[in-house]
Amino acid sequence: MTLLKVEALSREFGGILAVDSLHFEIAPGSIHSIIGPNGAGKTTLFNLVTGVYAPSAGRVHFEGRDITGLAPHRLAAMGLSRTFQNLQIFFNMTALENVMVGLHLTLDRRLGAALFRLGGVARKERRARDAAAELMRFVGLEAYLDVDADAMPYGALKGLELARALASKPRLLLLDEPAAGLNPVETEEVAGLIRKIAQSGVTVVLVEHDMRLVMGVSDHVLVLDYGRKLAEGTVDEVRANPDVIAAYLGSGAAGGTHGA
Amino acid sequence: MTRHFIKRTLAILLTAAAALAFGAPGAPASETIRIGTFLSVTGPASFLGDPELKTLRMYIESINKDGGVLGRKLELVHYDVQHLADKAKTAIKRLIEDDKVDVIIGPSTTGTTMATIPLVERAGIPMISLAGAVVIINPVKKWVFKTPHTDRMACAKIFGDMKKRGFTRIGMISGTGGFGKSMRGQCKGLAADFGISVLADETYGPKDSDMTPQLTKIKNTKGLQAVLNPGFGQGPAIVTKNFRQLGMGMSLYQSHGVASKKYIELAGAAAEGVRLPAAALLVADQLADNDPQKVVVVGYKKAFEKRWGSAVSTFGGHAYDGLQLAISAIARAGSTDKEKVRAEIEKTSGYIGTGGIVHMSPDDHLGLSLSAFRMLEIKNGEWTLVD
Amino acid sequence: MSQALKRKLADPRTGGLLGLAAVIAVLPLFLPNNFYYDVAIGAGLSAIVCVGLNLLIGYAGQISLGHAGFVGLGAYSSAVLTVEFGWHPLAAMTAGALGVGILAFLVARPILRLRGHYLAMATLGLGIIISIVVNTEAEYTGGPDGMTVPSLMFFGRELYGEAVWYWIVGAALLFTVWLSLNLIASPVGRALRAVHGSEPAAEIAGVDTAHYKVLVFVISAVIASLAGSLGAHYAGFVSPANVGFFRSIELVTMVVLGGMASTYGAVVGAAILTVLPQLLTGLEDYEHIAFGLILMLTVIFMPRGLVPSFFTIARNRLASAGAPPP
Amino acid sequence: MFAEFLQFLLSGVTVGAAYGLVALGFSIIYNASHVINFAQGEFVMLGGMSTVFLMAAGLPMPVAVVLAVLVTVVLGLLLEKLAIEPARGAGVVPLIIITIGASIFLRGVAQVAMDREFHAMPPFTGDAPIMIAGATILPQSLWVFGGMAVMGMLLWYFFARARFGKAMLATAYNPLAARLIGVNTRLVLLCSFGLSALLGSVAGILLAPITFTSYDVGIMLGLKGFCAAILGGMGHGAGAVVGGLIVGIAEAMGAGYISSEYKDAIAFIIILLVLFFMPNGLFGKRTTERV
Repeated sequence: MTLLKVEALSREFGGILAVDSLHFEIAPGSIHSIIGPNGAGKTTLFNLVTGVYAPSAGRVHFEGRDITGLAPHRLAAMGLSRTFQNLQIFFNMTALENVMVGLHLTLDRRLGAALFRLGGVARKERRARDAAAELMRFVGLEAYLDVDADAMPYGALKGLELARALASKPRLLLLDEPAAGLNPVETEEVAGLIRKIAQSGVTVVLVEHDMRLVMGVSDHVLVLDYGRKLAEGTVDEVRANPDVIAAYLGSGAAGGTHGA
Repeated sequence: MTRHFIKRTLAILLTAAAALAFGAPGAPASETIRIGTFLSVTGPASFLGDPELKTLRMYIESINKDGGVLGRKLELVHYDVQHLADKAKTAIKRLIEDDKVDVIIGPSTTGTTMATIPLVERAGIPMISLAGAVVIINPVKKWVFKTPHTDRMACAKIFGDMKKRGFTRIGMISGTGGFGKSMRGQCKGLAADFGISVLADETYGPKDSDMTPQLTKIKNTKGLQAVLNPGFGQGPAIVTKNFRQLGMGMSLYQSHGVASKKYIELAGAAAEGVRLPAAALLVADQLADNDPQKVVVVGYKKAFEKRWGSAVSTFGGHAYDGLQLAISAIARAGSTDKEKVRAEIEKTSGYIGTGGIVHMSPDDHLGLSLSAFRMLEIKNGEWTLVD
Repeated sequence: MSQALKRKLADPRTGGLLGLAAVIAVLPLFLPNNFYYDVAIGAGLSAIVCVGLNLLIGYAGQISLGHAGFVGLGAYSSAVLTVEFGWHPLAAMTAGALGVGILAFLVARPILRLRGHYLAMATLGLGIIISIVVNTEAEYTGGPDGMTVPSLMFFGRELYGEAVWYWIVGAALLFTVWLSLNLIASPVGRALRAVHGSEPAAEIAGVDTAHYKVLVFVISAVIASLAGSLGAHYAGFVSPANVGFFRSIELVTMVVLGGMASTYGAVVGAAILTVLPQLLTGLEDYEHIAFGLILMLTVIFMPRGLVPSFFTIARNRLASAGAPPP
Repeated sequence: MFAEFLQFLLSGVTVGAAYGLVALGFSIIYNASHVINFAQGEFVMLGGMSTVFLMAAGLPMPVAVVLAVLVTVVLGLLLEKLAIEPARGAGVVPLIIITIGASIFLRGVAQVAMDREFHAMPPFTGDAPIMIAGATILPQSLWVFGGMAVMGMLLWYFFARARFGKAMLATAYNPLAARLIGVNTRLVLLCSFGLSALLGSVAGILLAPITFTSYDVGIMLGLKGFCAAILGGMGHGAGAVVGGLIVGIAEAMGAGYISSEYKDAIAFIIILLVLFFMPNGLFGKRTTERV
């Protein structure tokens, strides 16, 4: 059974196809990477899958259900989450509150209960705090619990996004350049974290420029170029693929460099 | 600590305000007679409040120079309320409760007057409104008086003149401000009594800058002989200009709402031939020497124009009348006891003011008859008496 | 003082509320006469509207330049339904709030899809349309001159006078602040703040951003409507002057001045901007200049508003005085 | 019937041209800084009022007009330097409040420095109405319309051809990139305020002989100009002009054919409908957010 299935997916911007009739499938329970030169359509693909953009054509299926064009919050309820290439942090909150937003769907969201503080809201909030704090410990941010998000260093914010995404208990987690802007030590930590997440049963798909990270963690790699699928397979298969080598050398971005 | 901060801020602001306010009144001397007023000195009705306040200031100064009233000096307490009912309500509470004034003159507009009447009636303090609408004194309110002619009287005066000239089919274009709206209602209610039918009825907003669409519709209504434009401010001047621009042949009547030189200045040549009802003040120099109002209006006009260097309007005259009514009632009452002063104002009889000769009674808190209005026509850029 | 009690008092929901209640209770000692009561009541009514508006502007990050329209609709519902249709004031008030809620709900979706200045324009337009309707339908509303409103009756007793209304408005304000604080400290409130922080991130965390934007718009409109109804019965009079564009601007300014995303900031902002014009009456012609300057200077030099800036300063002082960091 | 329609149209075009000029002012500042300048209407007021007072001081009209424009431009530059620049980086709401504060301030200054009365200004070339197929138009209306056309053309030339104009466009498109290629974005911001003050004052001076002027004429003109700018698509030059004309004509037609009482509501109803169904205005570009 496939977890995510993308069929003939296309999206154009002003006459240019950023994603061009793309087909691929993601099997559950593994780490997948999507790579490709800048402008290959990786982030656009994420945005199409997670409902940020509506596709120009094609379908997306998640666990056998057609999710094409569904709003992101509906996808979140179905078990799909993601992080963003340009950090999307709630800078008007503390770190812990950021993670608690991720717990939104598991909490009591009735207006009446909220306004009048009925139905054990206070108790449930305390429990949510504990759960969020646990997630922050999981990503190694226990030092930042009550720190305002706008006072946190960049690397910690990357982890914070990860914790928030995990809070919605996804079965599929899309990570958009989780190592971008991190130093090698931090990148190594992220790699460990990704493995840990995958071991806990979450299927991870990542877009990444850092080839060391990609080659180190991926079970399966999909290569995009100009919005189309260039190659697909295990790390070794992709590494040996002449088209991939040509594309990377041609674009001047050899493997192992940091992406922007 | 937050409170401390606010208190400090307020203290600073207060000091700054006091320092900036030139001539802000200091602590009141115990013996002064306190006259409260809350006028439309800024905002769209400022052409009312501005001359009114100037008039009050000027006369209170001169009365004080002459020794005051009952041997006591007068003190003016003023708040600008624009045209806003809410500001008026706050101001009247401040005048009554905080400043503890003895009598109130104002406000300038019908809306602000109507908003404050319930409070004045509850507090029991004489108030002489300077606003136009008939609803202020009809039905009679115990503590409320007014000096300007009512809009209903203006309608009657205008319709009388139309009838005399044989006009029976007219169009109306009214401002949507309080004044225009009220007078429009009064005139439409009164038209039938004069055998006049209103065949076109248009309006314009207080900030409108072009009334040609409305006037075009009036122009295309068949058989109209005259057009009446109740409204104040710059609107009537624009109506007048647009009226001429469209080459409309019928007669144009304005209301007493434009009874200031400003209207002629704004409308320019387009104002030629326009008729309107107004108090004798505008034609002070043209009055017959035996006219009882002549001395009063000429005196006021000269004093105002000398002091402020701008032409008089009837609006300042309303304030003059209000002040005179109040101080003569206080003088007759021999005290500032509110009930006594109120009763004396109500007994005013034969007071000759800028607006006419005032005979008040328990049933009539205005005391002006239709004869107090004069029909004027604009000729060569000047007001001239028609009758 | 025990640590737990200290923490409880530092919590805005208990300590802050107690503080506000204390201010409301003690303030009458410093109010020499009805005029001062009147100003305090005016501040209280504005504060209620601002607490609601702050949920929309401060917490959810949306703007409304038309909220005076909702206040006005509430006020006129109370006025027209009681005077022209003989309704009971409480029924009229409820109907007004309901009507405003429905109106806000209907326009919210298309309006809140907009952002920034487009949203500002749409809400501004809505407010102006409401004020024009109120001005024009003179048959019901009395037009520009306004209309009188009967006193509120409560168990056969007429609620009249500043002293009575001071406590009514004070209680209503406390209640509104309590609701607002509760909401903010709940998952719903966090969702609102998430909408402000980042819509894409809120969505992927499962927050239905459109739903919450509509929700907070409706809540703030209903609060405005109720405050309008209260104000109408207190004043015994409604007029279109307070329904217009300027009043809307004034309300937004109160929120920004006091501090966005701070419930108490909204209260402080409303209080200051209600008291300030009374202090400035001595300035006469210079009142506008002073008011304009104060607006600009506060936003330029204290962009976060008075209350949050104050707390930051206070916290920094404490921290530099050697207290352990939080 | 046609004469009536034509009359409405001519009225609408005159007022609409003025709205268009104000809308252009909104657009220029918006482009350079993404600020909505609520004090735009006050520039209109300052242009008209200054001219009237300078003429009253005895200056001949052409000199008074030039000086009035200069005064307004200087005030516009000061506004940017003293109020907008120190608050750079603030959000949409605080900037809106700052410009509203500025507009109240400028109105207050005009009230004290000049006065609170309405003033007439003589028309540039007489006021004998011109007849066109049964409808009439004042020569001054032609001045307003011509003024808008000339200003529109000059702006177009400025932005399409002049080096500095292109720099302004570049800043609008991407301030960071513009700075990197050597555009002085601070200067661009400053100039955008000067330029819109210029446009506003010209509109105020052209319009004053028709509508009179006073310290508070700017409020409604500002709001309607904002409507026009949004209608045309914020930041779109030709859109602003077209938006202004549409709003003006719709108002005149509405007052003529529907209800003069709801005339002022018409502009705002159009705006709401447009925003509901075309959120980016008539000419605005669809924007997609990058995440």
